Amino acid sequence: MSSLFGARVQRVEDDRLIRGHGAYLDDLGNGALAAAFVRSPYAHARITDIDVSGALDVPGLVAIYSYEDLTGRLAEPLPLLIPHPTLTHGRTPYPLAQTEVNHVGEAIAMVVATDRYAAEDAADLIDVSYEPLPAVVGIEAARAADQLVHDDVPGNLAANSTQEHGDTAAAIAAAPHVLELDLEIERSASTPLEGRGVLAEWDEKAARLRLWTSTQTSTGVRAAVAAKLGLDLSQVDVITPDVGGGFGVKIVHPWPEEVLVPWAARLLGQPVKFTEDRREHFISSAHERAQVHHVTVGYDDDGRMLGLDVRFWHDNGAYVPYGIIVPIVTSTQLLGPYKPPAYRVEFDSLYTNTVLVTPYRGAGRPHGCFVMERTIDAIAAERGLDRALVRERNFIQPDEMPYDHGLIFQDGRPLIYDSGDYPAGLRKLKDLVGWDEFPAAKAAAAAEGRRIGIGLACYVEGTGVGPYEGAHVVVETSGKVKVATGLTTQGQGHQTMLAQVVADELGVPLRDVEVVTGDTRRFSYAVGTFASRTAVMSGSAVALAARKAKEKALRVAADALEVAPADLEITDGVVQVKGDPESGISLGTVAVLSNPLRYAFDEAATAATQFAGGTDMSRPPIADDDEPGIEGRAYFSPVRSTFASGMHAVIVETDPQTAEVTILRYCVVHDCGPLINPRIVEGQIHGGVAQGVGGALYERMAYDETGQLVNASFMDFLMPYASEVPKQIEIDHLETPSPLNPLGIKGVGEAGVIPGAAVLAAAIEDAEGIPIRSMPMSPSDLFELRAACESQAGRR
Amino acid sequence: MSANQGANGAEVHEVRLTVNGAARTANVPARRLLSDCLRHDLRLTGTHVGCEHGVCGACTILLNGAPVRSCLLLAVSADGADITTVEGLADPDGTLSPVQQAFAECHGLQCGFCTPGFLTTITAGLAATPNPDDEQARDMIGGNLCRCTGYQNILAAVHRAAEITRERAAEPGGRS
Amino acid sequence: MKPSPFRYSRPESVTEALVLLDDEAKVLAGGQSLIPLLNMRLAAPEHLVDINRLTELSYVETANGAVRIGALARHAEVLACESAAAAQPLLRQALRWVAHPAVRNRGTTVGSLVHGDPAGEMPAVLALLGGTVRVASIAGERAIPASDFFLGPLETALEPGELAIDAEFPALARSGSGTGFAEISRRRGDYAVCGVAALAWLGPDGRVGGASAAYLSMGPVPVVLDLTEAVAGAAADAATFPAAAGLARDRLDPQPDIHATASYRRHLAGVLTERALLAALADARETVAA
Amino acid sequence: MKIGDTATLHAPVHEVWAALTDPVVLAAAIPGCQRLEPASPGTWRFTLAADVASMHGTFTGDATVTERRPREYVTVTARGAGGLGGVTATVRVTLAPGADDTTELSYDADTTIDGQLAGIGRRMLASAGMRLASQFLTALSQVLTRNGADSLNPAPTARPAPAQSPANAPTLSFLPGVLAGGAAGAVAGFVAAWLIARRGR
Repeated sequence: MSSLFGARVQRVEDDRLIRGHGAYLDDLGNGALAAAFVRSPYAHARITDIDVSGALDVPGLVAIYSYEDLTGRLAEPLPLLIPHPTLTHGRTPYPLAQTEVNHVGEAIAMVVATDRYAAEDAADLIDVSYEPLPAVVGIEAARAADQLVHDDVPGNLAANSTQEHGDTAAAIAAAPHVLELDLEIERSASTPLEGRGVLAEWDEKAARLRLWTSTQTSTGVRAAVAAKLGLDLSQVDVITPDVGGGFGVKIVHPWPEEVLVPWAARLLGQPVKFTEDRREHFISSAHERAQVHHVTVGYDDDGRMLGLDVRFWHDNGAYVPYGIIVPIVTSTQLLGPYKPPAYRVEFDSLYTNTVLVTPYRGAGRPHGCFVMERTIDAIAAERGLDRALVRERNFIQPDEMPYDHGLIFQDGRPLIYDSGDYPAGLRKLKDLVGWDEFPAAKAAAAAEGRRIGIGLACYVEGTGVGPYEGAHVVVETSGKVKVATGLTTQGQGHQTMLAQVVADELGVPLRDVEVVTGDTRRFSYAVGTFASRTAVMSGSAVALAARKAKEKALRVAADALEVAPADLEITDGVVQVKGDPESGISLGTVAVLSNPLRYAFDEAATAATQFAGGTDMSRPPIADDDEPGIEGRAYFSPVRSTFASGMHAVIVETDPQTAEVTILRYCVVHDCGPLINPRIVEGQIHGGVAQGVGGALYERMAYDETGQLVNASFMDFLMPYASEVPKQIEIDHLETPSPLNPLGIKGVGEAGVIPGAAVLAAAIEDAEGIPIRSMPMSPSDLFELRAACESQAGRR
Repeated sequence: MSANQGANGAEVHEVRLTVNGAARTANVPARRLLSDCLRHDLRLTGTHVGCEHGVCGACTILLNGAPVRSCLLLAVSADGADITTVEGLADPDGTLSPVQQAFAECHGLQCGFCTPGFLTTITAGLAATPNPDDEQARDMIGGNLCRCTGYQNILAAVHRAAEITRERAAEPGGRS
Repeated sequence: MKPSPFRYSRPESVTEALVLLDDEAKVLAGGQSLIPLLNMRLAAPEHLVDINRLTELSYVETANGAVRIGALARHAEVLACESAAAAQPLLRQALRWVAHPAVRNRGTTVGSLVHGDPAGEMPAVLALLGGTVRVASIAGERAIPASDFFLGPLETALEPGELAIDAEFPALARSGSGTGFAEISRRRGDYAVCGVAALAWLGPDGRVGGASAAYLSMGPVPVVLDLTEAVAGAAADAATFPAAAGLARDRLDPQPDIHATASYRRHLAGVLTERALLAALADARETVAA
Repeated sequence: MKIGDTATLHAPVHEVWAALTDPVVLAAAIPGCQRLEPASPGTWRFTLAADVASMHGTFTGDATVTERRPREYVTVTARGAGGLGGVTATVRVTLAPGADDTTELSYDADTTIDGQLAGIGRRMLASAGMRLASQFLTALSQVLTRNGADSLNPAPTARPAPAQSPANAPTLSFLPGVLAGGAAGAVAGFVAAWLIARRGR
């Protein structure tokens, strides 16, 4: 269609960042006071005393706050961001613990000092007395409910939720074959390289708060902080600086620190900054993934599912500020590209005395994909059928789109897939990985004493959830185009991607377009960056806003050139009669003409002043229904989500002696509709795959029975290095446009991570011949699994 | 290094460094990490702090030409050293270094937080191994964590940087 | 994660350092193990004596049948030292497994001995080779043999007030003997889940004369096993050494942690014993051939 | 904010009362006291150097006796203000005879604080206030056990005021504590000032 949409252009963000000129949160506010926190060393305890006397002599100490200092709405629990009818027992933390702590790392006191060193010195000397309470750790303990996390939450049950489409029990009862599986996924976490951070400045004279925060939603933080501090929205500016990765954890808001830091800055009359350190990030932000599932599936001789029942238990940690979005997404997105005629899903969301659980890239989908794909593989194994064939037989077909699952999705709207071609995707993937040739390769390897295996996993991802995003596009008299959208960016290349859309729509060079995100001073209506939604939501919004600006530009230019707007086009920043480059006037000049002036500020502006002539004296300079300037403001609010899809195949080798797993090939076929910038799309997939591999083979949150996180460092929480990721990630694209937005696009941000655990489990299972029912899988785990299988086989 | 009492009662040491070719002085307590000294005392915030226990590599700088973790070094201990940070990689005229240019060309960064550590590490790595094979390239970046890119494009950038270095050397009057 | 305050000294000579080393002092050399502990406030010494100015201790010398490594020699310098590698190839074989280049550029080999982590490579190498650590205090000097040096996890025989001056790694008797190193870590550069340093030699008949091995992460200190009874008389080019593996599994009693069960560790000890032995014997055969 | 504490002083009640009503003793024993002099009957004017954590300032104000019964109790209301904010405190000091010629002293204070000091956190203020009160009591106790004020160096600006009853002065000695213990923060200023003064010795 046009030159920039679909082009592999270099990112406009990079020049600054590779020169070391980025401005991340801790790069700002030099000289601000520093905050540090006293955090609970116990998973569950009553606070009996806080003695700060030991800290008083610390040089540089400015203030110490505990719960009793909090007033007004700050003394109330933090908001429950996403209420749900089944979330009957939602509990959220106080900014500083009131009388009880419910996980190691919960904030109890805030220290403000002249620098972080001094703040930590003082925090170390604050003596908190505790009455330890029994800790509830793990889903089993939460279900048993011998001990309660919250006294007023019976059974530790935050929510019990059920959805059903069809009569599942009857379908399973009538099915010729039935399988039951227990499937488990352990905890991991987003762990961006930059932790959380917030800097606040209170301007007493202007009565205005300026807040910089490393967030995925500046507008969300703004609303929450204004409410908590009793300020009007117009008194609060929230600016998102460069953000060193988010992956979900920074969508939660307000974090306790996000309200406490501005509150203290106002009290103290000085800027205050909190920069989270790595240990704090492990024990005081959020985790995800831990779920236990029981599957009952009925199917026919050909492996076609007839009824699928999934019962699962979700460990939501100590609090649920983000509601029960993760298990809701699991329960709905588990279905992937498949269409069991009857489906019932029920989950319990359970409190434990561990760090809270909120969405991490994939947000419930990796677990759902693991459950569904393990189930399909189990059906294929039981029937002796090819795993790809069983998938094909259960696929929703392209001619069945839009496909209504008869369920309610995470946005409260019907779960209806808009488009997708799963059989075509599978064909591409089988070709890419050499699926049909693999058995021969496997046999040849076996002859050499090597164990190799292949796995396959498919997923569908609802992307671009509402409610809306908006954008503002303005053409300056220099011809430069300034674009603002309210959601935030954490490295996804939004400035480039959105500039490509706008440059194409307006017909201007990419270098003339500048995009700002996440600054409430520039655009104050927005939702945030999550659920792979930026391209769909803000991409559509900037396109619509640019179209409005273009329409205006053509109208103004048409007046000046005395032709019809329909006869004009904009090429390389010049408005011209179609096919006649000589006729053109620059977009900058059009911007001058669009704004009737009394005062000239430069030569170009003279053309728009009142004695410049050429105006129709019978009409007012600005028509009744018009405005000055070449601007467009637009909002995009889709009726429901659009559904991207994809499938991964992986070939692994397992070491017969050491049980180490080596990835030999990693293949991806992905469908996110038309690609705006294939380079960025592939980068998103690469990063997702690496996180998927990390989650499948390396990362876990190791809690002991007392609720201590024993691997709260990068030494023991094993994020992959380059040496641990696939040597090459082979990618093929399918582009099935969405009918739900003006560009036909679907999101891609989370896709790469979703099938990681599922596809690696499948490949290891294929290599080893041992059912894999739990992930992640370390070499030690695999070794023990082998031993267990051998001893079981020995008993038989 | 000379020491005296600071405002907060802690002993303050004068530390003289050459940073990106310029002589710099900072007065810091003994416990000030070099990473904090560079970032907050010298206001060179390009060096990032990702873990403060030496695992992530985001804070990697060149100390007398060799990559080291600036979070595992006391500023006082570095007194007298020659330091290169990410801000010092480009030519004085603003021309990107081969590694920087390769990162831009290859989409070797996303959020950019870990990037300075990679850039310094690879700069030193290519000086030692100008034409790395895949395995050497992987080893070169093996101690740096990135959560965004999956390393694919960073590895591509290592090779591309080696290529740019060769191209520039081949230019008439080309630089090394 | 910022260090607690401490008193800081930076001596310009060993003599000055010894005078400064009071009972509260901790020595800072490379700092690659110490500073993470300071940052996490798991260690908070009252006094830090920074020996990075003692360039007189940055030597790597090969003489008198040993490689002598000064307290300020960085891992990277030892790794790059050709004469050291020639005299005792195990040094280079093991140093490649020490963390990552940026850490090796600063961390010191003697420092990793003094840190005494049973998961560290260099303590196992010193233990296997029967090396010694020379330490000094204002009272005088003493040489501590490896067998007496490592007392427990992160605990060595170094007394308060003592400074490790250097470590001596005996050279390999080049004719008919060889070394090998094998390790498995979760990620490349991590501390070992299990690691084995092996020394093997050929008998006059060209068959295996004997072998010994030191184990990482298999006990509170590096564990050295004499494997001779399990390998003596075997063909030098044998493909497997199941008896040696079995001996290792029988004798070792590892502990579980979050990365590995005890039984997996014990199993790996057997597997890696064979791998390290094979490498050591290949090395030994090469020296004979040469 | 309310704070309070008790202490046993090793002197009989009448000696404690006397010491508490001796401005020379008080001025010397109150940490950070720069000035303590009569303003009008029943009212004293004071200046206290205040230094709370990294905040520095001076408080000037008046203390007025609102209730008293010699050798039993005294209640004083004090107001102080300075660059760090303002403090209002009501302090009641009660004496009772203890065993072996000792005196049980207790104090209760209720304080409100505004200004910058109010922003530093009430636990810090209370803790600092109680510590200052404790320091005062320790100093007083030393005077009493040495049987006289000679062992303390009189503050240079403290002036005896024989013409009026100094009975409100003892309460003033708790003002820092009170303030520190008080509602939000002004007290802390006093507290910190004392800390500094103490360090300076």
